[in-house]
Amino acid sequence: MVKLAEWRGKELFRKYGIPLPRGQVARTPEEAEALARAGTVPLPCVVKAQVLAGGRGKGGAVRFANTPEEAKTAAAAILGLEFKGEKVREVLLEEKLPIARELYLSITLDRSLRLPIVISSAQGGMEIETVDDTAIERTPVHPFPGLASYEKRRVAHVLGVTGPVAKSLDRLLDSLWTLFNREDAELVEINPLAVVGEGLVALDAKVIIEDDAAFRHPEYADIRDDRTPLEEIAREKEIAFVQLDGNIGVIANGAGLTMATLDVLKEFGGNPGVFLDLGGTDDPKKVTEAFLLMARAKPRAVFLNIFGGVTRCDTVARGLVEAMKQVPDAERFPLVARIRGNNEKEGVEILRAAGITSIPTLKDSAQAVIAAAGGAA
Amino acid sequence: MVKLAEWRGKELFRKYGIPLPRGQVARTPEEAEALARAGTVPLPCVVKAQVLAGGRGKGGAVRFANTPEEAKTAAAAILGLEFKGEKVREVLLEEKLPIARELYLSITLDRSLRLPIVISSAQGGMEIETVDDTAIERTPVHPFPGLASYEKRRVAHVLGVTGPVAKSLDRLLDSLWTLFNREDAELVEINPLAVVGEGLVALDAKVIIEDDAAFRHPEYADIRDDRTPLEEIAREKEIAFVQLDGNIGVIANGAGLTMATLDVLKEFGGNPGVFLDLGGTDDPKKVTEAFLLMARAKPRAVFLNIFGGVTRCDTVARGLVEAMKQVPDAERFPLVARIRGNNEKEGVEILRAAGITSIPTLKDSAQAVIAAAGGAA
Amino acid sequence: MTVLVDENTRVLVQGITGHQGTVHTRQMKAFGTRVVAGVTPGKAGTEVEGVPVFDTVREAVAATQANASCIFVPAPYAKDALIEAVDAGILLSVVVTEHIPFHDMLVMYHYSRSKGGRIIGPNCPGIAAPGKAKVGIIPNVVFQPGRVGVISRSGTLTYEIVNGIKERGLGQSTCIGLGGDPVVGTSFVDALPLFQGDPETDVIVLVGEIGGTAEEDGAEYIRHHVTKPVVAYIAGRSAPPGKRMGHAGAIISRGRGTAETKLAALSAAGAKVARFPYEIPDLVAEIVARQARR
Amino acid sequence: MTVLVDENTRVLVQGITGHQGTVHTRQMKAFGTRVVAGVTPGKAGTEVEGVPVFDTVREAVAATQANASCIFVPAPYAKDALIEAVDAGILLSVVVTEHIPFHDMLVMYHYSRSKGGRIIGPNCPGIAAPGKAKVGIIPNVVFQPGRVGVISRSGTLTYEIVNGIKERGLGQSTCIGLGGDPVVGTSFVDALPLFQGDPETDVIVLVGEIGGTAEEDGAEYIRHHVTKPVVAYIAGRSAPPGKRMGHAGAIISRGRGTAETKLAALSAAGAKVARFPYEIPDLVAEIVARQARR
Repeated sequence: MVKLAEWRGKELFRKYGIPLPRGQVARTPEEAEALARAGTVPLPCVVKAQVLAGGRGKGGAVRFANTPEEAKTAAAAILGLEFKGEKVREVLLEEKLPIARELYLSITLDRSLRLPIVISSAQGGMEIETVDDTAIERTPVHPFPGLASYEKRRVAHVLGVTGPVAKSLDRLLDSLWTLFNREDAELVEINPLAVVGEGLVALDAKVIIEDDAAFRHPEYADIRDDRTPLEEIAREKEIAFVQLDGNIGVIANGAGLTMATLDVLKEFGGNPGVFLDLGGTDDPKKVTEAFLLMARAKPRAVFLNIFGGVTRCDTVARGLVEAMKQVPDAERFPLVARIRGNNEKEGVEILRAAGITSIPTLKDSAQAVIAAAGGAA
Repeated sequence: MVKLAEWRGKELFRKYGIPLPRGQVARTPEEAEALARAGTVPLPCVVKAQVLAGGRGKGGAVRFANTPEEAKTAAAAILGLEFKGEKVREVLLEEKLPIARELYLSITLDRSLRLPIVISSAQGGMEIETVDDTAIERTPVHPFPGLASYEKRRVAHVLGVTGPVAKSLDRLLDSLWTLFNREDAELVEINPLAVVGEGLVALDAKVIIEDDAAFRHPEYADIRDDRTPLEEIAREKEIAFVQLDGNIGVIANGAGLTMATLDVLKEFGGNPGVFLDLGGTDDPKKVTEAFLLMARAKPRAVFLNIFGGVTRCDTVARGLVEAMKQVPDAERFPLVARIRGNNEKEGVEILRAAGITSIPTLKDSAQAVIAAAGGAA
Repeated sequence: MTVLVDENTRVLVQGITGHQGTVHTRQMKAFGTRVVAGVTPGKAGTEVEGVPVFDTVREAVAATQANASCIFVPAPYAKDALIEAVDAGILLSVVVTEHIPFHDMLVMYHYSRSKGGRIIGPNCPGIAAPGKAKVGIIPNVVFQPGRVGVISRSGTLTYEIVNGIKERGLGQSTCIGLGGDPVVGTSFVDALPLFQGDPETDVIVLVGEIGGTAEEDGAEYIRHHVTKPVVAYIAGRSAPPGKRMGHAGAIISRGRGTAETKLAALSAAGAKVARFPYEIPDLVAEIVARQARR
Repeated sequence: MTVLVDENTRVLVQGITGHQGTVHTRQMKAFGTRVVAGVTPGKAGTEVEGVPVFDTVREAVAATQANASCIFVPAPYAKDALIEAVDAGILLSVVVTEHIPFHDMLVMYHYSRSKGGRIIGPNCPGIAAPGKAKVGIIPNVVFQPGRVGVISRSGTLTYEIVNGIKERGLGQSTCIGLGGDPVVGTSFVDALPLFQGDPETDVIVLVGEIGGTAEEDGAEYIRHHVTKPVVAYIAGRSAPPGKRMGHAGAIISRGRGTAETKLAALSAAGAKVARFPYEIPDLVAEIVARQARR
């Protein structure tokens, strides 16, 4: 999933006509000062760390400035931060507006209804999970007719806005709906959405674009998620690879089987450290690459759990044997294998020839790998 | 219905990215010459009368020019024309392109299917009615998913285009589909759609916007249909009013009843000259206005055929009596009335008091008005 | 239920506080219809003709179990009103509003249909079953209960014809005015099976107009599926050709759509064809007399 | 038909000339499925695994009366392929393709549904009824005919579990792999009634995963409507919380969506809950043995 930083989300908002405070991004304290001095960002202004994590206000990642010098100081303080593991590389400076009320508004997907859903609450400005459920309205929207006026009236009612503010909301909802669809968003969220005078202004912007729609959005190709270097390499090779805290590497095929394997390991006291989902690959080269990647994560032991369906057991075995030859000494690890299903016999034979025994049951093989990694925790 | 002149349709085409020849409108021969001389319109060029009627080619309303002088001469010849009752006020000058093939493409509504329909034929450049039915493909498109790729492939197949021309068609169809929907078109037609090199170019443009969508399209408010001056006044007053060749004026309420009245008159040898549909009006002032308008069309006799439903007979009668007082002597006409339905008794009584007898049956009243107009033809 | 509405129809009026909405709420009630709710945003809590008004259709349905809607809201807002009705689970909507852009109606029709709903109209007089219920604006005075079913594309002409049937001493089972717009929610082909299957209808009167091919499509349906006698009339035989929808329109109708093609198709399908509206009651009466002899 | 497919299912393969399309056409045929046609634009007239290839679904259906489609076309074109299938009157489509944007799938789902169609998937292994037909990619070897119905959100894990049931000496009536995408055409709630109503199914196995609330919704359905015994397993108990869909996602799931809430809901609904996949065959066997004694 592609999470856009606030300033980038706001660029999209601007494109779709959603009203914003006047503001600009700065990457150095000097830049921040210059923006304030030139009036590009009117004073007093807010200086906000451009990180993806929430809770910036409490975390000291949002500051205020009344003068260009204060803008510089604030930017300098924030640009040095490492906020919840994220290094702050940009700050967003925005005019401070006279806020009458703070509202909450978002559009996301309701999987059960299979419909986009507008979520609204008159209690904006805080994390929506902390708002009482009765104060939150969920308005599903059918994609064929699109957002209907009666649905917009319902949102206006919930937000308690009338007159010109309601008119502003009407336009804003149309914009947000269009953005949600055209940009293949998983989530568009405005929190807080501020009532300022007779209009509405989006004080924050949270936009998440769906990964699967990347082919339609080359403009987001440069955005990296919070991945480890190995995870980044895996992504480039199209291997699902996640690093956890434990010491057992798990290679399986299919998300469900991978998760089930982790469940079994945990249950017997094992501690999975990396999991790698081969997916439906049939390509020995891919298998080899996956193994080498696993080796670089330096697990204490590796558990290979494959059920051959589309994937053939012999192909996986061949890739594995090839990979084992290439793993440098420093990265060697004990390996426990369980390969079942399509071409199982051939696969087991290939492994045996390379000195690896395939243990047929999940229970036994899981216990074997836990032992190999130094025993249950 | 709002019919756009070719140049205006092409402005829309440009907005939606449909490829066009380079060209420009001229309103005087001098302007045409200047455009050609400046190279705004490359030479050789085509000079086309901007009228709504078809058959311009055969009618001398399309000419060619190789030099700026020829452009001036051509424009002068065409700007003087009265083409099928329309005065030519503008010519469109366009570069002459090397045409490989001429195709036909349009989108309109299929009432029976209740779907927009893409009509395509490889035999473009002539009136589509003259093309053999087997050479015409009709592709209905559902508005929810919109124009699907497989539908576009079907059109490409029918038009016999492949490779880069098919790619150009793909984009063009998307544009045309978007235009059809966003502009509330009844019809978008490109005939001919020319294959030029490896692309497609719209040589003509016919766009009709739906009247009922006028509230969404103030930009077309200035376009007048081919109405008579009285029809234009009627339109402003929101009275359905059509002038025909005959001498009997018909005032009825509702399109169906109006048509049925004309049918009966014709059947008995009458000759309707104006018909005026009061619609569902309940307002004596409107009735008066309608009568005065009818008087200005100078019918030999007028037949008032009202069935009161939503409309009340007494209201209509009151409006009528009021109107009769206001009609100047020169415009007086004999009147035959038939009013039935809602508040019939009161209406008949009001007419009787004003010296007008209501004849209850359609047959008798129709024959009476024919006699009043001088007898059957 | 016989044809779409009956004593159990609970009508909601969208746009009830407007002039038309109010007038016809009164008329529908006078007809004996159970008008249970009205909707006008911002007018919740008021009453019109003794009918409670709500802000939203959802609230109205929850409070009154309305199961049919009569829509009077102006054209620019009609699409939204229909979507709101459909989303609230109302499966029968009579759209009286005229001048709705057909692009809007395409969305209304296909959305409603995808949810199993039915639209009558737009730009239509609606539906009435004498002695049971009326949803729409057909004048009450033209009806009396009976066994003649009427399906019409016209407005006033329908009233005239229904009235003629009454004056001939016959009554109507149900009368539907389909509306004359380019896209209608219910066409002849959709309405005919309802009357064919209705045990309370003995004869069907079909009133068409020139333009489109709904009558030809209806004739095709009659030929294959309708066993009850049909009396048909087409208005506009003498109308000028008028302004057609460009060349492309002609390509779709493929030479159909004139009074002649319609009358020929209906006649070939076995319908009795009336040349004038006032002939309809006589043709119906003849058929009824013949049915009585059997 | 028992559950969606049987001997009369005539399968069309969209994207048949691709690697996956070709491989699985062979496998489906080997399973005994009547694969009657393939579609790849521009490849009409060729054959794949003895199956004739057409340019369009409409032509394929006209020539072969195909009534189910298996879609392998790449994600950017999958929406179009499904619309083409629906427009050609195909009411059951198994979408194997992965990585289809959910915005596309929303259109696919609602359009298909509006036409009375059903989608299985996307990103799913499909459906198989041993001895009858398979539409999708579940390996043939894991099946044997029997009376256990399997509904699963997983891929490979499903194969493993189905295989385990076979190795325990039991067989399957029908197995559906629903796919794990955010929007699926057929969810547990949609599939459960089919198995409940299927005379050939005695026990239902439900295999879920963390994320979303499909299992909770399924549990709710089981509680009210399913009388057959259900064995349930949820994968992902120990998975890290992972990347959620922002705060708004949490608001929709309202505290549901974890392995715990799913297991609790299923257990409360009366399902036997397996802690490990390999426990499923044992639980099923116990139930079958008990049923046999009755």
